[in-house]
Amino acid sequence: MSAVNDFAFKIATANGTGSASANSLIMQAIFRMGVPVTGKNVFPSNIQGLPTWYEIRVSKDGYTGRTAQFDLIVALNAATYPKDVAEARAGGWLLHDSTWPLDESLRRPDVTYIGIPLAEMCNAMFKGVRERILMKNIAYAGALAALLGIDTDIVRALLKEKFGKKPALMDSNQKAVDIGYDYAKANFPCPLPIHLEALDQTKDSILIDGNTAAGLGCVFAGATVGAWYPITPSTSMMEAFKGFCQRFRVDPDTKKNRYAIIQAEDELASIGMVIGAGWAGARAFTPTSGPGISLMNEFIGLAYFAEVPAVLFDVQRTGPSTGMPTRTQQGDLMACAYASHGDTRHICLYPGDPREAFELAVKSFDYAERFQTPVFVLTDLDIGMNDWMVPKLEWDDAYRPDRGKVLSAAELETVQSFSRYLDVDGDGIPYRSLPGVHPKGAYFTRGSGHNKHAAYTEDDAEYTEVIDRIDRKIQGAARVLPAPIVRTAPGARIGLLTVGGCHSACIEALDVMAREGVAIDFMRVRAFPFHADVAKFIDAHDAVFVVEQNRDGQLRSLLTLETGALMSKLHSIRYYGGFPLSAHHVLKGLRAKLEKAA
Amino acid sequence: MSAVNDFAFKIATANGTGSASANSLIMQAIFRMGVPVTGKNVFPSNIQGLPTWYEIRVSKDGYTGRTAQFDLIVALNAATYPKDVAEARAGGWLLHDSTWPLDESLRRPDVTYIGIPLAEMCNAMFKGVRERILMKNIAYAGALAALLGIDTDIVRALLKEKFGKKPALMDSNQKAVDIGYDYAKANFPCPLPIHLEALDQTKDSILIDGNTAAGLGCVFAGATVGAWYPITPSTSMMEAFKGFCQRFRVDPDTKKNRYAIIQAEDELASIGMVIGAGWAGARAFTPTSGPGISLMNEFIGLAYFAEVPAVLFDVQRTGPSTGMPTRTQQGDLMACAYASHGDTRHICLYPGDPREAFELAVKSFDYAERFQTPVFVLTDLDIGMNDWMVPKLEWDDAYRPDRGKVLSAAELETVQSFSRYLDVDGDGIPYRSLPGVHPKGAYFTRGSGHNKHAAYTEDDAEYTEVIDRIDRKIQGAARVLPAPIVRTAPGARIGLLTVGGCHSACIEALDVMAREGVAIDFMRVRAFPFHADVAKFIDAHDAVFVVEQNRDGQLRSLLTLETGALMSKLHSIRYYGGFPLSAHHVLKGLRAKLEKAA
Amino acid sequence: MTFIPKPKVFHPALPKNALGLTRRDYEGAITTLCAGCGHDSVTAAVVQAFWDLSIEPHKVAKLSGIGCSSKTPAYFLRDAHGFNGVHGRMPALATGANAANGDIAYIGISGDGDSLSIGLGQMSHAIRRNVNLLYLLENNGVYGLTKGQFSAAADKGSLSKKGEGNTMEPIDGVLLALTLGASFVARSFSGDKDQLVPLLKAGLTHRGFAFIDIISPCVTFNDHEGSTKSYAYTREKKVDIVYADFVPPTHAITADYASGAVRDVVMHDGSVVRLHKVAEDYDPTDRDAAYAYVRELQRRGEVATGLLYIAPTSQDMHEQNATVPMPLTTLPFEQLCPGNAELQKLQQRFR
Amino acid sequence: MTFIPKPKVFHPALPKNALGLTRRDYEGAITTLCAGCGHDSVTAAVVQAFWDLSIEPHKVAKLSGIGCSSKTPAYFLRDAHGFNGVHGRMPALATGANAANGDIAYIGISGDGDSLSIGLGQMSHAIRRNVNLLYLLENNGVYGLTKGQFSAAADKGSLSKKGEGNTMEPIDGVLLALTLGASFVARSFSGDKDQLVPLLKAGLTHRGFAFIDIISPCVTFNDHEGSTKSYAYTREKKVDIVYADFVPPTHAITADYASGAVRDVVMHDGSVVRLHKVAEDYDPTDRDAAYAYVRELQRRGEVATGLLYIAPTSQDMHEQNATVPMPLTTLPFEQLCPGNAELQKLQQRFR
Ligand SMILES: Cc1ncc(C[n+]2csc(CCOP(=O)(O)OP(=O)(O)O)c2C)c(N)n1
Ligand SMILES: Cc1ncc(C[n+]2csc(CCOP(=O)(O)OP(=O)(O)O)c2C)c(N)n1
Ligand code: SF4
Ligand code: SF4
Ligand SMILES: [Mg+2]
Ligand SMILES: [Mg+2]
Repeated sequence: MSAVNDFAFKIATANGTGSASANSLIMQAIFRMGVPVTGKNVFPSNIQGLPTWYEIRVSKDGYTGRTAQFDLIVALNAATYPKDVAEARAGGWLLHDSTWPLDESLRRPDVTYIGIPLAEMCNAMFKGVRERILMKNIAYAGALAALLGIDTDIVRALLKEKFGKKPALMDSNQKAVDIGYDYAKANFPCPLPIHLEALDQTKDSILIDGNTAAGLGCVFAGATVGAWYPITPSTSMMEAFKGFCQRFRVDPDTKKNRYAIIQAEDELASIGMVIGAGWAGARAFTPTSGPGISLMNEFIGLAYFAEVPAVLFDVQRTGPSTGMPTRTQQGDLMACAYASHGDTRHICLYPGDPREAFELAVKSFDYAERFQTPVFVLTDLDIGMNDWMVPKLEWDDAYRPDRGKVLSAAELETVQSFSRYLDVDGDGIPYRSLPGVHPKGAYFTRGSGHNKHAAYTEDDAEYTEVIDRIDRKIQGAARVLPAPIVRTAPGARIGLLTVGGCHSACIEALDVMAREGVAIDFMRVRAFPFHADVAKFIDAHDAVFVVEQNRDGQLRSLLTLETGALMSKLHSIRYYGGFPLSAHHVLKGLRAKLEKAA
Repeated sequence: MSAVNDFAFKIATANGTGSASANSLIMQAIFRMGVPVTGKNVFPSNIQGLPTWYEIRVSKDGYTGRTAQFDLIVALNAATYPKDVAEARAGGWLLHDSTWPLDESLRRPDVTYIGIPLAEMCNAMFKGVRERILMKNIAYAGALAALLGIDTDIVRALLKEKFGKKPALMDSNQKAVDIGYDYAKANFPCPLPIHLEALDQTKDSILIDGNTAAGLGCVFAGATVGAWYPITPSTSMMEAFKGFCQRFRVDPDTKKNRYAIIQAEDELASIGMVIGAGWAGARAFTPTSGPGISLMNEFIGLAYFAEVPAVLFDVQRTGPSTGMPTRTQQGDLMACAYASHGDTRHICLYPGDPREAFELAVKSFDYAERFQTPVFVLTDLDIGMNDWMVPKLEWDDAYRPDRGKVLSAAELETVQSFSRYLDVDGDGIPYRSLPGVHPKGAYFTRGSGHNKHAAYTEDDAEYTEVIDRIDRKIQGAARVLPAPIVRTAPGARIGLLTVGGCHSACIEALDVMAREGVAIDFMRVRAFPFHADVAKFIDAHDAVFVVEQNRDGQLRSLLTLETGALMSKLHSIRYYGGFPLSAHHVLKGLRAKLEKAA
Repeated sequence: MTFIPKPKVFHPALPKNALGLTRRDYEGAITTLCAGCGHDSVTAAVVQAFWDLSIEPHKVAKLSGIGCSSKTPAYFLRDAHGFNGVHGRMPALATGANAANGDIAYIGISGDGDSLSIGLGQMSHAIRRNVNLLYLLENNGVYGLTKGQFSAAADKGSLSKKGEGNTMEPIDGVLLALTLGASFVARSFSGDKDQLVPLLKAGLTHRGFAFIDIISPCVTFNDHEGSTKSYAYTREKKVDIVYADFVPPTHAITADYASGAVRDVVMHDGSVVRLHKVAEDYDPTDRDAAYAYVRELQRRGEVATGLLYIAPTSQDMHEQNATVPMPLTTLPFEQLCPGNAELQKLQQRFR
Repeated sequence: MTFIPKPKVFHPALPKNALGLTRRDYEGAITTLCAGCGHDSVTAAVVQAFWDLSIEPHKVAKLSGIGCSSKTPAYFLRDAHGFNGVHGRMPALATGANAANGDIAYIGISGDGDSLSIGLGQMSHAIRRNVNLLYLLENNGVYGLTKGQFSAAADKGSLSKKGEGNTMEPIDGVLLALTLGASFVARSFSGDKDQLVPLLKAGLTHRGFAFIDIISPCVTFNDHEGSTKSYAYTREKKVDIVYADFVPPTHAITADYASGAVRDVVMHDGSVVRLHKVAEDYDPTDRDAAYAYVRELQRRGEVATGLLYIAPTSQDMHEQNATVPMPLTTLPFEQLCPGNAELQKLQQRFR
């Protein structure tokens, strides 16, 4: 880091002050310059006035993981000055609002201070408390444009796109940008050694967050019923779904909606609605987070045992309990895989970035209907709410939903008898019928003991037959679910296994290790139950590092239980403090373990 | 089996017809003859009119496991004749009501039929539909007394104890017994080859079910708040607690109650009440079953993270979902051990019989308060609702509750500052304070991120410090929790590991194996996280059979995850059809695995 | 419950409805409830109502929670899909199913434990959404299936079988539904089929949430003296406020009753619910008057029954959500998926 | 929130209550809510009420669910134990705590999302049990903390910040509480401290569940035009029905008001709630009249406020359960454990 197109900076403000628009303006401008960029928003669980940070990493090599080292700190929140000043790397820069003098104790000899009188300039230029606060935050964007060499034409164009229809707003924003820009230009050597130069590396990419992408995936998959209860960090997924539906799913003639979104009274209700809709034949889903999953436990068991399709998105946050709602974690891997009392095992999908969130959102409905069971899509706050640079989304217009074994009226008409839970094809997957279609399709769905004909039973053999078949069915899904992503290093005897959004930090760490001469193979699992390749990967290596973001090594537990691997072969590297994983954590873990082994 | 004081019989009736009293009359009479006896009630999930079986096993060797083979079937329910007739062993007997002719198809050449015109005799003797039905069922008890050589004096004494104050009832019951008895005596060779002879093996024992024993344990432990929502098979536990409280906990002067039982509106509320009461300083508990555990998931995580004592009894039934509410299973081992989203791990206790249910009920409160965390006591329908013969309960009057680290007003007065979540003693267990005691004890309990001073935090280091300490705390409990029960066989290279009520069937099976020359060591775990001896036991054996009553080998999973044992060393023997485990299942499993190995 | 077509015994004598079906065609499995259980009478009334209305059995979805009452959907309409969900959560299942496919009739069956304790939130919010669903609360004042604990519907002072008195205020489904703005609120008694069947028919025809609280005694655990949900007590205290007839759209309405005592409410499909007002001046379209009247009778220890309130106008969940008129389940994929061209266009936004 | 005794700055000027404490002693941490949030005004009123009543701060337990409103217990009574539970489930925590120790004052704080959506069942059943708890529903018509979705308290037709209209009937906490037989029901407005403080004091003194619905605008998400929970709308539509004074037991009651307009309600501890009836003929001890009156005003688009109903007699949970008068937490073990002799005697039953 710390060079052209390879550095990181962090902006410290308070939430609810308009800094969010300034930050995304900067991000987007860099992206349009063709330079790979990622942003991580670190925000509090409240609405207004508490410390918020936005971290922007520029990486010509395309590393998207969080970095733990910042070349430049934009310290605009006096409440966090000490912390922020401490976080600048030695030799780095600190931009602050010089309207007020900076306390001497905050001066570091190894950091260059860039004081810009943002408030003073904005107070002179703008009227009204609210506008002054907002514009102060736009002004620092202008200063950064000068300091980092951001293309001002792009900034202007972005403002135009955003405020094109509101010339007054356009005007004051542009003014604010300009005063920041001009002041920096006039008073500091611009650009700094860390700066941008246009590249051509982003034209096939987009900047998108996982909740938006997953919501879009639900639209493309043909999901028609979405039930939800608001919970951070999943809320924006339903908002995205709604927005896309309003764009794509309103009958042009009648203005009627080809979708139903129900804000439920709680998560027990939202999952119930999804199961009811799935039973009736719709593709239905609910986005939630950990506490919601806990509340859904009873209903999840019903859907598993009664074999009703349902899709659940768990945008994980830091647990347990309410935990830290605005921090990320991968803490629900076990809770989802074996959710509900009694013997259960659920299909889980683990997108690694927003693009995969889109793709696996689509697939989740195929799996839910094909296997007639709840399917969990586990992302997390980092994937769900942060903007990631990913290749543009593609859609195959030949795609048709896999509705699984649903009997049509015509088919029902011809069958001699219909037994809902009979393993006709030997794959553990029975045939189902939908209400209202045909009298021959009628059966009684229940979470109580039932036999293969869907009749109530308390008979051990009949019960066991059904529950064993369900187990076969879910185990069989492993063959169909997305295979793991693998990157091999020539001659590697050790492997690294990870899940979800950890890959960016892992790949970066593995590159460092490779440069140091340590070859490590990489695998990222994308689904549970695990693909056969996962066990093979573990077998093929002398040691496997399991990297994940939870305290208890939940991926490692799942791997142990489901691949039969010896636990002691699986070396756990965990970070679970709530920030997105960074290569630094992975390297630290790898080095510690490798040293110990040596 | 099939000899004096060593046989089994099964009584098939419909529920709600009074057969329950007849069956317990028979059980108790045999018990009072000094002969070891166990009863298993197999009843439907409805109130009246559906098939019910009562299985009585007499075993001079004291085997209490369910048997799968019946010497005598008392077939009084025409609806289940075919099934019942098929279940008599070759050479066995079948008692039926000869008021109506038995269909020829129900005749087996290898079974001796004992027809007694129960209905006819009772219709002649009694008036009124209800009385006739009830007395018919008492009459078969009389017939059995004759056929099996049950001491009629004891029967008379029992009726007297029960109906002493209602002479009319006493009289008709005695009459019904007599007609059954007399008819059998007059028409069949009495007693049958399978019969009873008085012994002296029960005088230090009692016949008790686990729910009664656990309810009693809560009284003795000093629990004052019980919150619950009715659910089979846990309901009778709160009924027992209530009954004992009415006997032992009413202030003799004021008639006021020294306990509070709250029938909650659902399980989310009942666990909330328990946590609220525990927070306020009471010993509080809730009995429930699988669906209740699922619903409690969110609150369980709160109690874990906020460190509030709570005791949950999970009387397990067949899952998943509603499953078979009147059938037994050990299906919630995983669901309890890791209940709730996020990283959690909970103390679980696994009583093996009603006596242990009493003892561990008491201990559960000590652990909950000592470790400031939810504690699960997992029994099941078999332990909870069936009458087991166990040694009499003993109570040490020197026992005083372990309230853990609770600061009194005097202590708080002297401390300079109180930090709720500080690891003062290095054991991971912080000090707590109760509301209303002292201003210095005030702190804010929350399930959101908090630091060791109980202040809200979103800081990774502060959060991590707390969550790591909690992990140490729970892991540390393993040293204190009840050690496993072990029975060694000289020279054994293989071991059998089990949990809960499986031991009776396992011990019986191991005795058979021993007679066949196969020495197998036995261990029954009684708590999670596991005692260090558990890992040692696994290490010390070439192979370990894990016997449990669920589909997915949940105990085996827990052992794998928590002892680091190689899964392939743990050979799973499972029965999960809903009946109590029998030695037959264990033997079948052992033989199959041993053969395969050979 | 697999469909193995029974050889249909032909009963030429049995009357047929407009679809040519007999009452038998609307039956289900044989009940496993206690002999005399009120819930079985409700089942019989349900069979009658569907038959009367000539609704195709397989065009019905029947849902329930857990409890003796919740078992009853197995005992009617064997040709309809049934869903016996989890305790207290039927409303969510019904809401989701209805959102997916509003073209079939929905009947939800619940108990007082299922609805007023564990399910209070879900029932209340389904009322609020005005989900198009006939909701029967088979109210016996106890938890039947778990053997006789008081439910939240138990009246203050009502005695349990063991003789303990209930100390808490009851939750009254009718008052609650009125308070929540339900669009159709009725109360009846399992022992009065004449009153119940027309109410069921009106409820099935109503577009929106039709709530019927049916006092349905539990003979095993709550039919003793001292219980306020026993057959005897209910027979004595029941007061018919409004008596309903149901007139299908095709039938002409003839004025058989003295005007003033009769009021016709026209349903969305043109059928008519004809209300005979037993209590004078009772206006079943006045929510507040209904509430006050029910309370007044309660204070006298009486139980008001009949179609107590019907909203003159109300929008069901689909109307509120402005969903397309056909079931969402029938929309072709092309109408749901925007396709790649749109996707590419959209992505300008993310650059 | 560790207790590190702050050097108490001595403000000789600050008035003291009977315990010699100033209002400062009843404060808590600094709020993190938005500037102008209604909830902060409620917090200020709570501080005032406790101070006025001279309740020892550490003899209070303050509980809440999850939401902006539910954060507020951190902002008052720093010397009291606080419990910020899980979303919608504060009533169960409070019920259990109260069962264990009824000797301290309980205040529960909730939001309209917390109480009327996810927590509807728990709140309703706590009302039914008449748990001795002052329950504040800080009602802003939206989910503040999750950024502005409609709550179940949103009025039909009320507009969201984005301009969407709410289509569903609101759940009105006051009407619900009355229907459930709550023993104390009030409504107020965060902007009217004069009305609110006496209500809080009356509620704290009431033995049983004291429900106060407090309209408490969300300046960030629901204070715009078209919202029926904004400051402006509430100020315009608020109608004071009953205005309460709180007279502690030690103060003599002097008749300052014209008789007829004033009514005194004597609490269990001898204190008096003096009600000034703004609306003539309003009888705050008549549950049905209260309901009817609130509805009547609603139909006129007005919001009735004040102490709308107080049950002349009612038994709280402890009285209903006949628990001993001292906290269960204080009973010596000897009074709880029967001992071995009793155990051996008992076991005859199992032979
Ligand atoms: C989550 C859960 N908790 C508890 C139960 C046990 N349970 C089954 S039915 C029932 C009560 C039924 O009462 P009600 O709804 O009044 O029906 P009734 O049997 O009286 O008709 C209960 C508590 C359950 N099935 N699920
Ligand atoms: C189980 C669960 N679901 C969802 C959430 C997310 N959540 C936090 S606060 C809140 C709503 C708060 O609304 P309200 O109670 O009205 O409080 P306000 O913020 O408006 O004061 C929600 C849905 C949660 N914390 N827990
Ligand atoms: S227990 Fe009661 S409710 Fe249940 S079937 Fe029997 S009579 Fe009906
Ligand atoms: S978002 Fe609304 S409710 Fe929350 S603190 Fe801000 S103003 Fe108050
Ligand atoms: Mg009931
Ligand atoms: Mg709110």
